[in-house]
Order: sequence, then C-alpha cells, then structure tokens
Amino acid sequence: MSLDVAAIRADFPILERRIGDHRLVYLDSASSAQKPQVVLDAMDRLYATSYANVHRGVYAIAEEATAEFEAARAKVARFVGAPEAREVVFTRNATEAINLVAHTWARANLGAGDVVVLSHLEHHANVVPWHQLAAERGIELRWIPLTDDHRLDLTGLDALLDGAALLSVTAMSNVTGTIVDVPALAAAAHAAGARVLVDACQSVAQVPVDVTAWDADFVAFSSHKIYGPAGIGALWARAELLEAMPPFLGGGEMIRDVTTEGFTTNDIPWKFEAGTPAIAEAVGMGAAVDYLTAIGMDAVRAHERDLTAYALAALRDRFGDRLRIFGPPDADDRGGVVSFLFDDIHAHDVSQVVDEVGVCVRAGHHCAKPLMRILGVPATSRASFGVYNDRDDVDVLVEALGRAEAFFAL
Amino acid sequence: MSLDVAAIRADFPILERRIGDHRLVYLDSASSAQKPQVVLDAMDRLYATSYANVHRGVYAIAEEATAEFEAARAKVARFVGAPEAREVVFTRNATEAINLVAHTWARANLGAGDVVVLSHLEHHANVVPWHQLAAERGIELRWIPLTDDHRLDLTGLDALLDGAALLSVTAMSNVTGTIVDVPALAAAAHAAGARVLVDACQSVAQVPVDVTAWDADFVAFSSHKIYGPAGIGALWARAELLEAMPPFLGGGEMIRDVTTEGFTTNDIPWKFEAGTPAIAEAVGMGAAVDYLTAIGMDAVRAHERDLTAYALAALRDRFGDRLRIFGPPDADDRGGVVSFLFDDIHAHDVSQVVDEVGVCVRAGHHCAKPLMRILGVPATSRASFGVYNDRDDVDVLVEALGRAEAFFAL
Amino acid sequence: MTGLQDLYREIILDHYRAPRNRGELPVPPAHKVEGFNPLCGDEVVLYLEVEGGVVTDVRTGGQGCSISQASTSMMSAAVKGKSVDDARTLIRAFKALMSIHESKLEGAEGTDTTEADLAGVRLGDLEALQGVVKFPVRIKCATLAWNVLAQGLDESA
Amino acid sequence: MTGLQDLYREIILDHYRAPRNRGELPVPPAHKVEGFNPLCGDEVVLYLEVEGGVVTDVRTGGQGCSISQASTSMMSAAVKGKSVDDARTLIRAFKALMSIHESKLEGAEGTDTTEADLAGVRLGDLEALQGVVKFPVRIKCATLAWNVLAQGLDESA
Ligand SMILES: Cc1ncc(COP(=O)(O)O)c(C=O)c1O
Ligand SMILES: Cc1ncc(COP(=O)(O)O)c(C=O)c1O
Repeated sequence: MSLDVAAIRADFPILERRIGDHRLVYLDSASSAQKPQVVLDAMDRLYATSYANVHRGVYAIAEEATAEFEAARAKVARFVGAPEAREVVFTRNATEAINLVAHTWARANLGAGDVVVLSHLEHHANVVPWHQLAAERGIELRWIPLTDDHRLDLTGLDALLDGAALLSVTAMSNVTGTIVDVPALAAAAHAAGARVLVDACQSVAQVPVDVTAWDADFVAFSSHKIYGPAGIGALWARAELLEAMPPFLGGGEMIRDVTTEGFTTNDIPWKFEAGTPAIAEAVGMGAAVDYLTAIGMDAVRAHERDLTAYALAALRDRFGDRLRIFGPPDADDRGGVVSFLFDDIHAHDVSQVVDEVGVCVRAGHHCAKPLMRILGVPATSRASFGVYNDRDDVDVLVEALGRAEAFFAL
Repeated sequence: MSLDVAAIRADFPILERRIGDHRLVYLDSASSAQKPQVVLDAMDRLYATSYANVHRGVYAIAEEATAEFEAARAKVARFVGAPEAREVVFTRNATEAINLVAHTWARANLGAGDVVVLSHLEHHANVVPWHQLAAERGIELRWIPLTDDHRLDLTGLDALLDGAALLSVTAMSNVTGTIVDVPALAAAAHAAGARVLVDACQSVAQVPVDVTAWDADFVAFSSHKIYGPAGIGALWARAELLEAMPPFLGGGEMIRDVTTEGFTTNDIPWKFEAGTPAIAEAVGMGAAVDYLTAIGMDAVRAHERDLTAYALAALRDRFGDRLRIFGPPDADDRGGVVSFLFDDIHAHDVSQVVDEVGVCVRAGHHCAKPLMRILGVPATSRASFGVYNDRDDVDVLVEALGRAEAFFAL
Repeated sequence: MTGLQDLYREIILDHYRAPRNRGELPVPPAHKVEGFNPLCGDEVVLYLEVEGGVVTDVRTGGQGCSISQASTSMMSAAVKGKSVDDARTLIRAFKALMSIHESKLEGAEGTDTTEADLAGVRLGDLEALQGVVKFPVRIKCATLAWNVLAQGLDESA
Repeated sequence: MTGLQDLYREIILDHYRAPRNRGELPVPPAHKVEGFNPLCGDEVVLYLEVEGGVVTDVRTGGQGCSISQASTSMMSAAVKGKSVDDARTLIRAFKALMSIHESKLEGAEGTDTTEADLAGVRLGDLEALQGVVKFPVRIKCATLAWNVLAQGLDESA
C-alpha cells in the first residue's frame, strides 16, 4: 500500500525546480497542490485538438469538447461517490460552492431567527457566507466548540442542533488536521431536522470520500487541492435539493427560455452554471481524479497518515516544549497537516528562513481567524503533505526549523 | 496594417486538426476563440516553475506566483485603458462580472420601481441577472428597441433613460455584429443620472477598447473570447464604486478580519475575489493580452472589418434573397460576426452539413432569445472571425453552404 | 456524405417537409404542453386528448431543426390512437434507442430501462431516427418531443 | 544567508525584541487606531496623542512578525515629538522607500510621490528596513504600521 514516492515525484515537473542550491521541498499542498504532467497534458491536448465552447455547437470539435467536459463531471461524481453526475455542479472553487448554497438554498429557506450551526474549525469560506446571511437576514450562528486537543467537542451538540436548519462543517481542518466524524454529525443533524453541508476541501485530497456514506446534503470541494488546476471546483448536492433550489448566477447555459418578460431555468446541473465554464480546467480536474484513483485513495490516506505521524514525532523529538504543535496528538485523528509555533519566533519569520533552503511552508492565519483566536495565537506555521512528499522532506523541514531557531536565538 | 494570417495560423496548434479529409475552418470565435501556443506555454511554465497559491505564502514560488498573477491584472487593465490595476476584478467570465454588479452595486442601490435600461441586442448574461433582480426587488426593465437594420433605435432614448438608475448595454452584438456607440450612450445615461455598465465581451476581441474614453462605470468581459483560457474574465469598475460596493462572495482573500461575530473586507480588488482564484488562467489571460497587443488592436479591427465586408458580399452574391443576413449592411457598423438563415433550412441542419467539410459555425439562439423573437426566427447560423481566419475561409464557408442548400433541396 | 445520409434518412426529411398532425386542439378537453431545447431553441408544442386511457387525438406545433420536427411528427403518428400504457412503453423504447448516447453525453450512469423489458416493442418508422446516435448533440433534438409527450401524459393522468 | 541578513538587520531584531513605546494611552484625549494585514494576520494598534499640530505621545500594541513589529517600534520612535506635517512627510518618505516594490506587487502603475520632494528627508534607522524590498511579500509587513499612522493622523485632524 505504500506509495512509490520517487516515481510520483517524477510526474510533477515543478519538483525539478531549485531554490538557490536547494531542491524544492513543497510542504504547502493543503493550500494548493502541485500538478502532475498528465493533468497539464490533458488540458493542452484539449486546446490542441478539441477546444470549443460547450453545449453550444453542433460541429465536431464542439461535440468533443462537450463530451470531455461532461465526462469530467462523471469522473468527479464517481470520485466522491455521488449517485448521479447531474448532482455535481462545477463552480470556481469550494468557496463559490458554499456561497452558492448560501445564495440559493439558504436564501430560499432561511429567515430571521433560523439557525446555522458551524464549528470553530471552519475556514473563512465556511464562515463569511453565513455572516453575510446573518447580516442580511438575521439568521443565528451557533458554533461547535473544540476540545483541548482541537477536536470537535460534541458534548453540547444536541442543544446546538435544536431547531437548527443547517449544519455546515469541515470534514478535515486545514489548520489542525482534525478529521471530523461526518457520518455521526450528519445523523445527529438529520435527526434534528437540519440539512448538512460538508466542506470537503481538505478531505478529497487525502481520504476516500463517499458523499452517500456521509449521508450529507451538500458537499463542497476544489480541484486545485486534488492536484488539478485552480479555477474549478464542485458542489455536490442531492438531486431533489438542486431541483428545488432557485438558480444563482443568471446568463447563458442556465436558462431554458428567456423573453423580455422573464426566464425559465435549465435542468440541473446546468441551471447553476451560468456563462462559459472553465472547460479545460474541468478536463484537468477529471485527469487529476484519474491520477488519484490510479494511486488509490486508501494508499494516499495511509501515506498521509504515515508522514503525519513521522512529522509529529520528529518535531517533538527535536524541539520538545519549545515548539507548540496544534491538533490531535494521534495521527489517526488527523490529515496530513501539521501547524506549529515556536514560543518566540513569529510564523512569518520561520517561513522566511526555511524558504532559504527550499522549504515551502505556509505562515499565517490559514483563512481561519476564528480558530486562531481560539488557539490564542495570531498565526501558525503549517507544513502539509502531498503524494510527492516523503520522510526525507520532513527531515529537511526539521533541519531548517533548527536553523531558524538558531538564527533568531539571542 | 493587414495581418499576416499565415504566420498567425502557425501560432494556433488546433488549426492543424483535420475533420475527415478537411482542414478545420473555425468560424466560431465569437463563441470562444482558439488559443495560441504562447498562451498555453505561459500557463504550463507557471505550473512547471512557480505554481503556488497566491497572496498567501512567504516562500519564493508563492511570491513568484503572486507577482505573475498581479502582473496579469496590470496587463488586462492596460489593455482596456483602465486607469488603475486595482480597478480590475478577476471573475470566472463576463457573466459573473455582470452578476457581480447585480448582486453588489445594484442590490445596494436599487429597489422597487428603480429602472434598468437594456437593449434588445443583449446576451442572456445581460438580461437574466436583471430579471432576477426584477423578480426579487421589483425593479423595472426598459428596452432600447432596434432599427430595421438591427442597430439601436435611439429616437426614444431620453424617455427610456428618464429616471433610470442604470444603463446596461452590449458594445457589440454577438448575433448581428452591431457596434454600439458607447460614448454617446454613456453621455446620455450620465446626463440622466444613470450608471453605465458595458458588456464588452465581443468588443475586447475585435476593437481597441478604452474604458476611460467610453466613460463607462462598469465593463465586463471574458478571457476566452480574446484567445485566452476560459475560466477567467474581468469586471472593470471605477475605484470609488468598487470601494463603496458591498462584497459579493464570502471567503478567503476577500476579508481583512473575521471573528465569530462578523467580518471586515479587504481592499479592492481582492474584496471581490473570494477563495483561490484561477491562477494560471489569469497568467494565460495576460499572455493573450500580450499576444493581441503585439498584433495591434487597430490591425485586428481592420482585419475583422475586411473579412466581414468580404463575407457579406460573398453571401449576397451567391445566395441572394434565399439567404437572410441579419445586422447592419455596412461592415463599418459591425464586428466580425455574420448571422444568416436560409428560408427553409434550419440553422441546426446547416451547421451539421457544413461540419462534414470541417466548417465550424454556430447554430441556435446565441444566448439572445429576446433578440431572436424580435428577428422573428427561432435560431440563426452564425459565422464569426478571428485573427486566424482569412478570405479563403469565407470561400470555404460559402461553398459548404451551397452544398447544404443542395442537400436539403426537394 | 455517408454520415449525413445516416442522419437525414429520406423518411425523416419527409416528415420534416410534411409534418403529420400539425395544428391545435381546444383546451380543454385537450391538454397543452410545451418543451424547449435550451441548447438551440428548438420548441415543441403538443395538444393531447386522452380519454378512457387512450390517446384519442394529438396535434403538434413548434419550430426547430429537421430532426426535432421530424421526431415530433413521427411521434404524433405513432401514439395517436394508442393506449396511454402503450404510449409510455413507446417512450421508453424510443429513449432506450437513444439513451446510451444521451446519458453518455450528460455523464449519467446509464439507464434503468432493461433491454428485456422492451424487446417486444416495435418502433417501425421511428427506427429511422437511430442514425442520430452518431451525432450526440442531435439526440436532444430527437428526444425533445418524447419528453414533452411524457410530461403531457403525466399531466393528463 | 546573505539575503536573510539583509532582511533581518541587527537593529530590526533589536526593535523586535525590545519594542519601543509599547503600551496604551487613555482615549480620549488619545486616539486609537488599528490595522490588519489581511494576508498574515499581523496586527498593529496605535494610540496617538496629537496636540497643537504635534504628535505629543505614541503607544503601540498588536502582534506580528519581526518586520511588522520592528517597523511599528521604529515608527513610534521616529514620529514621537514630531509635528504632524513632519510625520506625514516621513510616511511618504518611508513608503517611497518601499513603494516601487509594493506597487509592483499590486500591479499598480507607480506612485505620485516624486523623489525630489523627499530628497531632504532623513530616515535614519528606518533605512535598515530597506532590505525588505527584496522580499516583496514582506513589504506589507513593513508598511502596515505606517498605514495605521496615516489613518490615525487623518482621524485626529
Ligand atoms: C455579448 C456577450 N455577452 C456576454 C457573453 C457571455 O460571456 P461568458 O459566457 O464568457 O460569460 C457573451 C458570450 O457568449 C457575449 O457574446
Ligand atoms: C477547509 C477548507 N475549506 C475551504 C477552502 C477554500 O478553498 P478554495 O480557496 O479553493 O475555495 C480551503 C482552502 O483554502 C480549505 O482548506
């Protein structure tokens, strides 16, 4: 089951890049993953042989482009266990997918006093749209708090869900790596009569995702985190919900008929896809899904778990109490994301110093400022792992952090 | 000033594609233009050397990606004469750009009874968002009618603009090719106290566009019509309008601060760019702008005008009254788009037959159903020209149409 | 033009040029249904008279390409006088003829209509439309009338 | 680590480790302003006491990286006791030091501050921050405190 990382590395052209005298040690896949050559080739091939606008032309290359675009949708659907391809709406990214739900389903169904339950782990993409709705409509936001080791504290869950219309939670934190027990949460939410939106942005890249097994209602994710191009993402939702939802953006493709008096909408999923979509990017996302499927998501998960366990141990061994590590202590409870902070060196400065030796780690609030406030820090450093990383990369990181510590020592 | 079409053709890999025994005669650039190798190379190079999420990382490749992304914005700004790069908001496409204005500026400023003036030439992208606002808010839509030769009939303009809050019009019809006198309309609208939104989707590909000379307030366009990738487009708007507008989608990048209680917004343009953007596509759009700038937009316009005049004459010569041609009779008044219809052969069937010999023309309502109703037809065929087309292509089209006519003759 | 001859069989062009059952019926007792192909603007209008479980009369209107209009005409001829049950079976059989390709185009996972189910159904002239499956974009032209019929039968039930 | 030594000059690390003018001032008479770097969460809080056109007292708070905090500290030392006009000139001079690069990062078209204008301004210790321009992402860390100061001076005017 273990990955042939050397072979995988050869698939990613950027890994030949050098930073000064150093090889690139890319440890920021949780922000955006690098792209294998097959993904780039799939897009270039489309442009070089079959590019045309989709769903519009009768001529051969338009038919081919449309078929490739829709085949990509089917691949994405299969990848996340969606029962039907038409339940997958292409969006720009996970952020737009969540906003789409907020603008359509939520605005059609929620009013003053209606409750949306979030968690303290959420990314801004799953916070700000609900703040906007709260400001506009007077909905109430409730927050699932965290345990001391940064898992969801479910002791008060029933009270939080009481009377709630929607539970919207991440399946895996992009800061602490915490893996959330989505099926349990979904069951509780459904029992309370709430719909369930899952932010699967991190999970799709790291664990096998099955929206049916989750029993979710809406699931949002992005292509660029699963080794596909940026500029495309997806919302999966149950067909009957999509059917009932009002449309979002208005324009070409999403209509059935338009007059000077009004308009009627197209079938799902196109009803939610106004204007010319990211055609090559959809094909690229399909190729990325094929790439991950060939590796096997179980193998990917085992690999991420292994690197995470190795990194947690290596960081603890080397830096002890001088380095604070966030999230659950056991790698079984977390994805391939490790956030940490030296007592007296700012995350930004750490990132800058390790960049000198080719190590790319993220520094900042990771678009999770509410969580930062709860962790009591302004920012953390974060290393995150992709299929192309190995234990060597972790060793390089630890060594580089040692240099940073030395550099900033009095 | 005339284009070296042979050299240009060599820049576009797809033009080597064959349809059966025939070379590809791509006459659907108004729907989506093909991409030159330099655009594909710019994206591939980013992926192979400097790909990372933008505005987030401190490390070298993140800095490079951010610099390239923002440099692309500056190029796009210059290309349309925008005074400042921060006035350019990257969107998925022109459709999203118009919807953004409808969701932010319009929802902040328009209520029941407020008037938005459109024209009968508009693409669904500039119709449906206003229908949605009419249904939600009770705004009133007014329509600038057409003359017999499908130009805007401005005789009643002052009455239409009386009390209007917004004039939203296309600068060039994607069906009739009609070039609209934007500066005159903008002056009249501003005199009446209305804001001006211009759908420049077709114009940016064919004529030099200068938003300052137009004196517009908002201008929307897409990358994929100017030989760049799909999946990215832009809204240009005056800085002071963007500053005053509420944000649109909520999430990462568009915020300044987020707490569990609320959020504050980032500076423009990022305030309107929630989530991970289409990074490589922005760079590709920048490369496309460079490509067109190198050719020269005056030369492009002369080329489009020439092909249009040639096509209008050739079609009239060959088919006379049996072929209805829409739009102004003089090529000076129109862009490189020719819609036509045989008396008794459906546009769809024509497209199908000419496809057999490699000719790609669009058939349908061209996302302009209100216009189709005014033209009194369910659909038209449409040939449209790009920098890679020449008179030979027009000849092939005319020949192929002759075959179609023969095929369907009793 | 081998491909084209497959698509545009003589009988299709005949129905296109001389559509059967064009016209309207008084509503009620007839039921009126409309359908659009959002892609290309093809439009089918159907007037259905259903009495005692039988499609007693059909009239058609609308406009569109040869395939959509021929399919409408052929459909009207095929279901007129048939029982509602038989008409529904015909719909399923016709869509089975088209469906592998339609679902492929839409990225759907196949169809639940089993071949066995429909083995006995005779499509007659309608089989001329099977050349359409080689032109995936046109499948929606061919199936439009049948989708409108299905809707009409549901609504008259 | 040549590059790094350029960025992290000794005097910067000194201000980072021992920030000057940390603390609060009673509001009013002082004016409180806050600023965030949306990128990384750096935060600068400024208490400004302005009397008779002079910045009579300054206190700072907030948290962030060495560059943002050192810049805050150096700024506070530089403007304390200065006239509001001199403080504004200092802001322009400091941003000129950074601006070519900041505007490049943002794709802006340059700056309207002319070199000539600022020729006479002495930045002193602040010049140590010029190593930042080689690290475009960090420019925003360095300028944050100065943007907050500008806002504070506007609001106290
Ligand atoms: C005039 C006009 N406006 C708007 C659009 C919509 O562009 P997009 O599909 O790229 O959003 C188009 C293109 O189809 C167009 O031609
Ligand atoms: C958990 C989580 N949710 C949402 C997002 C937003 O994804 P995107 O920027 O692709 O919309 C991210 C990525 O930054 C994430 O990690």
